[in-house]
Amino acid sequence: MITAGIDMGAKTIKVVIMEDGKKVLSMAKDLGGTDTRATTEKIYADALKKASVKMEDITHVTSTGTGRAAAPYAKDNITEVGAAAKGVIFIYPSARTVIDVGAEEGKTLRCDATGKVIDFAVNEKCAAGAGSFMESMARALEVKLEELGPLALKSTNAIPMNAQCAVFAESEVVTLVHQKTPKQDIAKAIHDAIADRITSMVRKVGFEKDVVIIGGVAKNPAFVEAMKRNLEMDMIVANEPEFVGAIGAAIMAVENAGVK
Amino acid sequence: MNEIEVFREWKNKRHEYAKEWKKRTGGKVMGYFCTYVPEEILHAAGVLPVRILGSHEPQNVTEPHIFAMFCPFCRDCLAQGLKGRFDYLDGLMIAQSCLHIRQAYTSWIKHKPVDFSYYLCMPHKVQSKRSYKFLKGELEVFKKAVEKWTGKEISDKALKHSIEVYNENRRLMHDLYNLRKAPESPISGEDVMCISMAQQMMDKEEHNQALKKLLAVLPKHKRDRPTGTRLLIIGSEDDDLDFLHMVENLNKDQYAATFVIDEHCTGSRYFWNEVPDDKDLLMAISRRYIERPPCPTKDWEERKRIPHTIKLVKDFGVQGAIVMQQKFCDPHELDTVAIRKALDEAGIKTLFLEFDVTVPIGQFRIRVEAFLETLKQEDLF
Amino acid sequence: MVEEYWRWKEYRWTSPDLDWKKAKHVTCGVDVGSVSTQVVIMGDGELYAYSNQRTGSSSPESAEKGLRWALEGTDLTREKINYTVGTGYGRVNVPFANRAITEIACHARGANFMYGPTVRTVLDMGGQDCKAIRCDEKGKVISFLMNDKCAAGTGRGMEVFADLLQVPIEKVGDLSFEVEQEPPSVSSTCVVFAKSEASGLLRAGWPKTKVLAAYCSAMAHRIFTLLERIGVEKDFAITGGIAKNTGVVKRLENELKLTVSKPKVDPQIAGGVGAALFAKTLLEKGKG
Amino acid sequence: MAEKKGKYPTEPLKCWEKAKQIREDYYKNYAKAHDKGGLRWAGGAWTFDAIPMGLGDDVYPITSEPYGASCAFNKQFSLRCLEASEKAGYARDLCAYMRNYWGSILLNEYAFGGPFPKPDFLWQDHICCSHAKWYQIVSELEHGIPHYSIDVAVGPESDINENKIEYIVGQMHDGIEFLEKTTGRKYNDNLLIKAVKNHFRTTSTWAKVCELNKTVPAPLDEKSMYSLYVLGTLQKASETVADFYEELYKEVKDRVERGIAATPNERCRVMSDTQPPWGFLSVFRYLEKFGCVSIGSLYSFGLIGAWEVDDKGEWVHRKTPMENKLTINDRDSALRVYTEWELHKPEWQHFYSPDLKSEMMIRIAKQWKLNGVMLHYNRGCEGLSLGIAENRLALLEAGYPVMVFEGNMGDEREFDMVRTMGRIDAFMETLELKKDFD
Repeated sequence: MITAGIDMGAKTIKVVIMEDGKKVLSMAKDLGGTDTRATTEKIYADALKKASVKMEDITHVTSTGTGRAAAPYAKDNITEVGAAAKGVIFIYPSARTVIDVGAEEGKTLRCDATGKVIDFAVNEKCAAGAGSFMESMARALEVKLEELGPLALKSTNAIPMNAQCAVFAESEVVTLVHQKTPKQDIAKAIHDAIADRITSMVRKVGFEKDVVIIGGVAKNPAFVEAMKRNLEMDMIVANEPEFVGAIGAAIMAVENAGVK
Repeated sequence: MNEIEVFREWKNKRHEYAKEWKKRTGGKVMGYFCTYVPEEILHAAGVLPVRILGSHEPQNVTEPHIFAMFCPFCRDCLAQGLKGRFDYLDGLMIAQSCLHIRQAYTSWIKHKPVDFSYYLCMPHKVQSKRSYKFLKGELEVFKKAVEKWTGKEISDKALKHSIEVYNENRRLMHDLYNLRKAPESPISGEDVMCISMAQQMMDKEEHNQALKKLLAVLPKHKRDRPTGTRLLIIGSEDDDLDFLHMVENLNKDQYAATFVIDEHCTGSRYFWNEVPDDKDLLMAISRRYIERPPCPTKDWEERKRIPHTIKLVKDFGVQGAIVMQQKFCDPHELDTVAIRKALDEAGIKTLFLEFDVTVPIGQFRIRVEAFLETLKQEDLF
Repeated sequence: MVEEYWRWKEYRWTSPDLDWKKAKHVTCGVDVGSVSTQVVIMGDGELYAYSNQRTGSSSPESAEKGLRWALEGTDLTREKINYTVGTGYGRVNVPFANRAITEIACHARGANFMYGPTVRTVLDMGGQDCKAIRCDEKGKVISFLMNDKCAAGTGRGMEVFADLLQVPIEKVGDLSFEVEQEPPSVSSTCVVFAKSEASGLLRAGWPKTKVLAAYCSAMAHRIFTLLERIGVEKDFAITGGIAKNTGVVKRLENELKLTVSKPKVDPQIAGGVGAALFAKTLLEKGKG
Repeated sequence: MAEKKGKYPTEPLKCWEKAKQIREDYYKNYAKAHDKGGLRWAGGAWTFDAIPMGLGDDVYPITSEPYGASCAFNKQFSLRCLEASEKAGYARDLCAYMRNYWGSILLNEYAFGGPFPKPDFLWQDHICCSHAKWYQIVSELEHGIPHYSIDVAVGPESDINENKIEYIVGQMHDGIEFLEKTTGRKYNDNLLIKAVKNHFRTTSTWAKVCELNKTVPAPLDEKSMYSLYVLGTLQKASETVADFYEELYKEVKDRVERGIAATPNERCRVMSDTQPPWGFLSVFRYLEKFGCVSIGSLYSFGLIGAWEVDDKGEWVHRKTPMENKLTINDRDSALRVYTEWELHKPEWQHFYSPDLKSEMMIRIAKQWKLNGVMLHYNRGCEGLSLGIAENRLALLEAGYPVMVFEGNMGDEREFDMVRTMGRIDAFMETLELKKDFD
């Protein structure tokens, strides 16, 4: 059975095509933009092409992500939390704790061997613990987003930064810049601030090995470093971390196809 | 100035000091929250009371224990406990005041148990004549508990002595504060804060000796910068030296300013009044804590903080007030409006600032400089 | 490189009819804000030239760049400037400044010059923060209030938003009025959550203009509540970049039930103007 | 809306209208008190409301928490109230009931129409930091109304001793002097005795009603319980409320006997905690789509209900002093028994330690047969959110899945419906529940 999972993220949209919920046939993603429906249709077609399957070959489509209700093709949907757990367990059966930091939301969950969620937490009404925080910080520092992490790794100084608000924290950065603080130290301060936020959330849910990091921010080495330092343990950075949710949805689609 | 630096040292090395004290005396150390704790009784039992104050380090360990809407100070305190900074404590106690700090205490003893923990039911309605007898009764129970813990009785002689030591300490602090009334204060607010922080975490007799040394030289001491605008700092628990340092070290030609007095529990409120004479020692102690300058949680139905504050303003020649408050500190949020109104009516302009574990110095600096400009803008017009 | 919709136009200006050589005092005000930098040059307290550009990550350079640009094409040279006052976030890092004064004092003074001595309340919407200032007929600050905690309702917030909707920042205001009727304002106070809320609305098929209207009124309302706390006394002036955003200003006027004084010159330079005027006063008082 | 598929019969409560009527009269009587030469007073839902009753039968109270909640139901009005308080300089993170209430005074608008009826005196108790201070400020806003508050923060029920009781009783005696002085009326001890007895009936009977919810399927869901328990927060010591609860008890008992359910598709039982976001009770309706019913909470059971542990170790309604044959024959005995009774109030225990609350919550979870718990981290009430994070840990340790959602009971700006629903979806997934209908 061929199924598809669509992850309607806050910033990017990902599509995964799978066979029997066991083999990934293709993955595609793009920025959601303002007309998300059109974009999704484009990405979907793209994924089908990569997998060289036809629209009618797809038995069932399940969506997930912030905009999951508005996903085209999808017959039903699953929450980001559920999808993340399913996706991670598929790729890393030994995973018990998942840390998911996307563009506008930080999430963490604990699950059992079957991918059943035991407990979870989502960051509250401030985005300081999310990817977009990094973006605005990168802009304030005038470095490219992808340079921010490597830059931070160069620093060994800890500057306390009180990151209550993504945009407001910019003025703290600006102040540091004006005090002629080395950019790499500021970059590190930024990562420590986010890592502290996420760590707090992880501690709240509790964590056990193996810990897997997914979501766009997982690609940031400095963030991962800070997390390892905070939790005093090693953790797995999922490869293709952004697609885990879509994979979870595609697996869910197999189960759901059975129901209907 | 060395006579001041010793206090800074004690404050910086608070943990080393306590551990060393234990070795030296073989006594027990009691960590405590809130300045309503009747330290005289602990001192008489040969116990060293050490107040838990802020570390001002970002942390990520309290989220599972305290809901984020409670003040940063209580979370900062708990974090130090959970991180094991105070592992040398034999006991931990709190005197009933605000809900926020209470959680630091309850979560601490739950997850980092100590031999002896105690919740002292300090009455809230200190304005009721009934509170004296009630507190005395609570103190009797407390005294027994401490005796049971330490295994020895607290004699009246010992208690009298401790009361005298604490009263002397309070008198010396007043002598220190009085020097700040001079047109040119010989000491900065930052240094005074170091002294009162040390005061709350070390042996009072030792603190008294150091204070006497300081008071011997301080009157003749001349600071390297003018006192400038005379400021009052009033509000929540405050041990943020970085902030005081920033304010007192701005460009001295334009923004010279000095904190000449404070109204918060890490400063004047801690030592302001003495234990009165009374044959009934526990009643005497009860009277001292009931009649001290109140914490907002206990300042009702009448507002007694206001006349007290206005008197401080007059006595210390205050020209402007910085009203600081720990973020989410409800008790102070319930006083701020009335306090600012009263100060305004007394012709004192106020600047309100909300404190977190660390303060965004850059943003606060603009506010403070602008505030000082509003007090002295003559040369610009 | 994707287009940066938040990027507003940088520009400079020289007075067509003022001759600095006739001026007794040539003074300069440099406002190095967190987002933008203005350099204003005045002759005896009259505008001669100014530049307005984005602040770089080094304030000394931004200040230098701004000065060079302000002088560009004029026969004035920096040696001829008698006194310079720096203001804004980077005020202490202006290499050629004789003194630094906060932007709060400078905006009040600048507004007094640009909008007249009848101004009693000034709202300065800067990049990172929002200040409500009460002042007297001389432009002397009586009291002020700044937004805390979060940046919703700051110029920066608006930039982030323009970017999300891919609408040039200058067009935000006008576009926000292209709606049949005023939509409910976005409820979220956090800029970033307002962003996700907006993406949601877009997904739900709202036209950009409607989303803009919702955001502008949300921002106007936040500013309104800030002003309420300090109390608005007429005349009321707005300085800073946001003053150009009619989408916010008109809605704010509706909430306040009064009209905002219209500036004679670009409201974004108020801080620099105030600084240059203080420079003049300080010279006259022999403080130079 | 599609038909609920459910296996249980359901029917509306008969005494529903009566409950509504009592509430309406309550607010009307307060507003009109002066017309009949009566008196008006204001205080909290926990205040000793039996005491002012000794001033006469024409003395009408308004309790502030339920009033603040009433404001919250009307989102536009509430927003205006909240902003009025902020304009006056009061911080946004203070008690949301308090800010609605102050706003109502500042705007001089009564949530039930007309100008805000100014009370003649303020009668409050104090255990949460905001209690007495709330009325200190009300007194300031109303230009100096006489204010008296009683400190009840003397420790948990396990530590009750003579010294503690005397402290409170002493304040009560002083309070009665205050009442006589402020109103110029002679105090009537018989009215006091009658009132405290009603108080015992009300609080004990409400607990009996809650006990019935141990039944599967639950005869009541929490959403409806709110509209019933509120009467206890208005005037526990009134005959009307005491009688109504006895009538309510009979009806709910009958529902249990006939197997009438609140939620026809009940498959999953949860409890909540702290006051709900009043403007968004639809959250509970949303749960029902999953066959999930909230059968109550320590809040709805224990805010006014009086409880005790019986010899079988079960949590049951507290036997009244009358049943226990305690003598209540004069002012002092009335005040003493009243004080002791109140010191056992479940919602007063956690002020001294979260463990005491966790223990009670786990009791409820066990005895009311719960599958999970939904904790409302309530930004609007620091008193009831006190120690809630520790409660969460304890419940998880006891093996109950817990969902946390942040919000505010009386400030809609701090509650995000969409995000909360999203969270519920995820929680329901973990409980392996699918929607029965949309």
